[in-house]
Amino acid sequence: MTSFLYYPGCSMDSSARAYHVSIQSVCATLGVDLHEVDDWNCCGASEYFSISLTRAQALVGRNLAIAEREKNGSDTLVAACSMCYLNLAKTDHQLAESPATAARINEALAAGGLRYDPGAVHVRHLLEVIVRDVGLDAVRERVVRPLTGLRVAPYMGCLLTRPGYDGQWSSFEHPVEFDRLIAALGAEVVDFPAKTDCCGGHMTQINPTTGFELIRRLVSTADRNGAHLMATVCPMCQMNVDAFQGEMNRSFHTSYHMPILFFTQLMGLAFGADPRTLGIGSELVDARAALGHIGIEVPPGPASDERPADAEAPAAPPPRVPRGRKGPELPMPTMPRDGEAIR
Amino acid sequence: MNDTPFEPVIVGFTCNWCSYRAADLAGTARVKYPPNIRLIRLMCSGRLDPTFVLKAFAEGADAVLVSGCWPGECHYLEQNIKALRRFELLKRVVAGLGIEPGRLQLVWASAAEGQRLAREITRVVEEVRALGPLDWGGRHAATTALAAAPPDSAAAPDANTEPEPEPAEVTA
Amino acid sequence: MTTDERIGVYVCHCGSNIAATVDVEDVRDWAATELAERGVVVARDYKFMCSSLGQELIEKDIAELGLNRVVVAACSPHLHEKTFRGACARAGLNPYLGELASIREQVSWVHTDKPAATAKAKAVVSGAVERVRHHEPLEELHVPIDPHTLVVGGGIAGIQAALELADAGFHVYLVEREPSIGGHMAQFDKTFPTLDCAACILTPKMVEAGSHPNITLLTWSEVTGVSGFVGNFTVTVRQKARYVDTELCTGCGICQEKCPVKPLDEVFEAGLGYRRAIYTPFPQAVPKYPVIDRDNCTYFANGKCKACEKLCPTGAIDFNQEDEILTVSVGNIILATGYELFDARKVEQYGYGRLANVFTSLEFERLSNAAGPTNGRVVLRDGVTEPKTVGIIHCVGSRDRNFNNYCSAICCMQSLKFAHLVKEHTDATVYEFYIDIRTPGKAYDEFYQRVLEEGTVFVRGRVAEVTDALRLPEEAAEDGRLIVQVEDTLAGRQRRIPVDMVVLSCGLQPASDAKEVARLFGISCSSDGWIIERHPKLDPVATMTEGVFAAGCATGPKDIPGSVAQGSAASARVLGRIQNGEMALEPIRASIDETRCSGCRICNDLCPFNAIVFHEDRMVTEVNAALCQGCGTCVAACPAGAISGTGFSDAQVMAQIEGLLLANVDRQRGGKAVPA
Amino acid sequence: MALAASPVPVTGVGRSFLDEVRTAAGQTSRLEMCIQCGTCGGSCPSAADMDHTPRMLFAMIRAGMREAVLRSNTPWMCVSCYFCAVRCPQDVHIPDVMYALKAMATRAGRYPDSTAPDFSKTFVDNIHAFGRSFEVGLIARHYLRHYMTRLPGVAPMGIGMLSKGRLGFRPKHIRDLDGLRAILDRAGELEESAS
Repeated sequence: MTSFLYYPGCSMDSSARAYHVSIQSVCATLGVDLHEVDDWNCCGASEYFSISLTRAQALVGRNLAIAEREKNGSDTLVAACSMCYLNLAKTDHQLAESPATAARINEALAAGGLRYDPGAVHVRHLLEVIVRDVGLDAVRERVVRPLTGLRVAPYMGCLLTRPGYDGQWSSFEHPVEFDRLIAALGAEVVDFPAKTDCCGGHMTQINPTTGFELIRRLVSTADRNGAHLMATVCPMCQMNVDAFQGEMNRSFHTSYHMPILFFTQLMGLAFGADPRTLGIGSELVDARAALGHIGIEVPPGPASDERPADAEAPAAPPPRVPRGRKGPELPMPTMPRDGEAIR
Repeated sequence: MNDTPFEPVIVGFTCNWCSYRAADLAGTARVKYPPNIRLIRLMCSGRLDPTFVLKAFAEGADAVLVSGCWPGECHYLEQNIKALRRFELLKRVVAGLGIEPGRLQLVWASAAEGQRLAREITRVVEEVRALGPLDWGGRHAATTALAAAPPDSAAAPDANTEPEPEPAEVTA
Repeated sequence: MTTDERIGVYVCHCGSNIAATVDVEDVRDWAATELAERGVVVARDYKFMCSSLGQELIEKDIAELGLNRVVVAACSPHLHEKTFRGACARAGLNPYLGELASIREQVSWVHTDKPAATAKAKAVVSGAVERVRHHEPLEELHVPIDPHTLVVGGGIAGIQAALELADAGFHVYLVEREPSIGGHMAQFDKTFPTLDCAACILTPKMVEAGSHPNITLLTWSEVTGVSGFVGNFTVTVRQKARYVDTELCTGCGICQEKCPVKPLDEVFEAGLGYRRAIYTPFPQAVPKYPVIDRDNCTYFANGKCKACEKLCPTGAIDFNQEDEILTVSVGNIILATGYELFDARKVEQYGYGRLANVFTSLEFERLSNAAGPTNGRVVLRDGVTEPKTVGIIHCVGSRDRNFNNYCSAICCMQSLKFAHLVKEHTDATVYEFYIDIRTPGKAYDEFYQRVLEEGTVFVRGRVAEVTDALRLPEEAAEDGRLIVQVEDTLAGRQRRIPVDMVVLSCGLQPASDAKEVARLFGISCSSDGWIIERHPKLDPVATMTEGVFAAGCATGPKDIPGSVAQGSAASARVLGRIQNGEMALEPIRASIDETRCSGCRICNDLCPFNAIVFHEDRMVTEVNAALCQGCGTCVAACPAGAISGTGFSDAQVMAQIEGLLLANVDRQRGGKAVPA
Repeated sequence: MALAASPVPVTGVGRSFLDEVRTAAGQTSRLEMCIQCGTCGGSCPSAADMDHTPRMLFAMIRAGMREAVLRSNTPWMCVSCYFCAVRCPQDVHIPDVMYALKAMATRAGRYPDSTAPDFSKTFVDNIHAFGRSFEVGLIARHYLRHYMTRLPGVAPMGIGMLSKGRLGFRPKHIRDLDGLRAILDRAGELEESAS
């Protein structure tokens, strides 16, 4: 039983309840114990930093301080929402970077009887913990119902790999970790160039036209590349792509139907959990038909307008010429294998 | 000069091939650093005789900065490593004499690192300013001792009593 | 206290370089009064001490006032030490009885507060005065110069250096790691700005170098060891087994035609074409003899094949050859180890290695080269389609804190050349995506003008990404093409420009083993990995180590003219040495007073130059002055104080410490002096 | 515009606008290092909707065009996806600069369109009230104020969310609200005294 400090974030008991329950289910299966930080507060999302830097840092600082106070054994603070993860990690980084700022924030925290030593807790995202600490082998071992035949667009979103303070991801632009996890579940990972593009965050609220355009780019790319559904690691991304897909379709006169599920929901399915215990069915863009492809039945719900999976073939990967073969094609440059450093 | 704030005097030993040239480079590039440091040029950090440091403290330096080429970049192949060994020992001796560790510092700087050397000097000066003047009981004793005995005999406890000792094994 | 030293102190204004921050007159007067008892008999200041008038001032005083020590407070000894030693010598004073105190680089240029700077200048002068009191007259050491020279690296810079020396009648060992000399230039098609064909101007030089009686060509070879010092280096070279007897081989090339294995040629063809397991990198290779690459040869893999051996008309194939270790003696060394291309896979947003039709600059050189894998056809990765639109991206891996901070100097011109070549080979529209166009060379900007006239489209903006992901519905038409997303900074708008081919103008970086090479030859590299010149402006081809020179891209990105000029410059420096037959070295050496040596042998293991020898018979240690480099480590280590280092003796350093800390002044005062 | 009324004020007098922005961004933004290469504007997913690209905005900041900068919608269009930050060859912390500019514009009450500032404000008010964000309250208040017309459009979504139990009607409170408020107020004071 590996144990971590856990910061759920506000959406977990409302819009992202499905994420919450599936995380519980998956962590139970994997033997990961998430110890919820006591009396945590909102991370400020992207709003508070645009009102007041110091207060925003203090707001996040309170959570860090409480986490530090509660840490025993593990100093890892796990967040499952990319926004929460970034705000926690970024604030910790900023405090560590500038002693002056740290002093100021601690002065503020003192007003609430708290203090935080920069670097005291190590903020990480749930996905990274599962990929690194739990490990893909452990995940594979627990797969009882491989998602064979399910074509998944791995959507990591922007905030998870960027700015990437501890360089924990293989890349800012095209990280491979999420793909590997989904592949480990037996699903087929479609080429998804928009993997780390932005879902628009609060744009659906403050400037819908922009927000819808960003959502359209994601959904259309996933659709064009033949995905049955998208997998996400962030409540904000899920909310935008799922809840606003209808409004987006209306504003562009399109008819995309691209379900988006939390990666923990897919893991739960692969681990053989009952779809309902994973919150499946609570998405507005119905995923059941997509899951139907691989014989996963999710009882009752509205009928789906899922188009046949083979409507569009996945985009062809760039032509690769096997070494030593002669022919008109020019060979592709060799790419580094896992762990191989590029000088 | 009690009315004026404390300005430490720091003696810096530099290597002719790297840190002294770094200092030149800092000058050519007009990089600024506090005037509290006064540099001495040696051919190599390996030339640093422990008595030089003791002498500096004895004659009123508030701190001593030793600088040489980065390990592996020594103009004389590996002499800076030997200097490093000797420095490890020296730190203990100096501590034994009741001088704060912060007053004896080692900085590697290649000939290209004028900016960096200036930054490091500034840092050291600030740290020593915080430490205040070197109030060293042993200063007088040392002065007379150094005056009496020939400088080299004071160098006797040397890091290289064994052919290739690890810093850890080195004991006076 | 009295003293028989008669010291003159000369404080330089250096125009306003020193005088602006240091009160020169004050320093002069302070030295004249406060240091009078330390032997200072005269202190003067002058606008430019290094001027002939300034030097005459010193010479005059030496003659008239009978000075026997001189302190000049001016710039760094690395600049003018020689100058003032000259002045002393002319006045009949041993040059080593002078001392140059740096109050410019280490005082006036780095400090702003005038009183503080002036005080420090006084301390520095005081230190120099105390030090100079302990100076001793020294004679320069003279070492003979072995007329043979080692040139490392067979690119254009190395070839040029070797030819200059050889033509002057001196013997050169030219060592090249690859099977042939020629370097990167041999891979190019055209050279900017004149567009001469690279092969046409390079091959004659290669042939000349290969056949020159004064040049020993050691290709497929690497330097493995260097010992000794200027004038007298001993270098070991590992000549890798060619498995071809160069005595018998005629270079007919049948073996290459018949070899069944066709591995990817990652070096010469930049991974764009194939060679054989037995190969010469290119037809004009010098020497003409092929090499067998063990890793790909079927025979070495499973003992079968031997096609080359069977078909070689002269029986030159010899699978039993082994690496040879050669030892050569040389007086000087020229490093022309060149550069490596920045690995574009690191800039992921440009998709190199992921997107088929993204090419590196070196790949494009091979594409457009008539002797290249496509016979000069500029085509997409499919090998047939001609691009209709080509985007050339500048500054890939350069001027970027994520990769290399520096400007790679050649990329702008290289990119302009590519634009021209694309137009020459195809009807494509060409885009140049640049941050700044830098064309500071003869006829370079004119070339820029020409490319403008040819209708190349210039977009000022560093490309954000190259993608095959379509975004806007109207891009559907562009399916299968690449989209270059960039802010057109002059229009202030983000643009997505569809192209068929992207060429990345990759920057230059030091060879991956640059640091090891530097260590091997006892020189230093900048943090970037480029070799540090003795002086970036005034001594660009010398290194800090006597007898080791550097030319071409080894010291930083350069174009061909620059590399050639440096090759010649380096050889000119070497020729001067050889002509003199000997050179004078600083007499900074360690010497052992046998009467004080206890024979403890502590020093014996400290010397990396094996200059310290122990005489079992007399149980004493001795220093070989010729081998000693004067680092002084043994001096510091000797528990008996038997070893003394000329120029940096304990007495000198101790005295300088006292002076710097004004203990000298205090003593006569009987109190702590405040220099102000 | 009349030639006389140049939009670019004479700078170099006193503390420059650039310094102001740098301070507001927490001093570590490296904004002064911008070489105007446009990597940010090229990478930005919402650049098309910005009235100035980030790069151009930085040039305007240097030019001291305070009014134009604070009125610009650029910072408000920033989705803080950090593409610009990780690609910037000069390692300028661009999203932090955008946050700072938003705060400055809000304080100066310059930005004409109140939608975004209001959203942030409402969000922050909720935090002060409950210690957690309160989606229903937030969205409801926001739509009523700014998107009456959008309501029919989003109705199905809202209903969907409710029927799927994805919207909580009662806001969650944290226990130590007083402590949180004390911290935020103190932080506010410190920020005032700093700027």
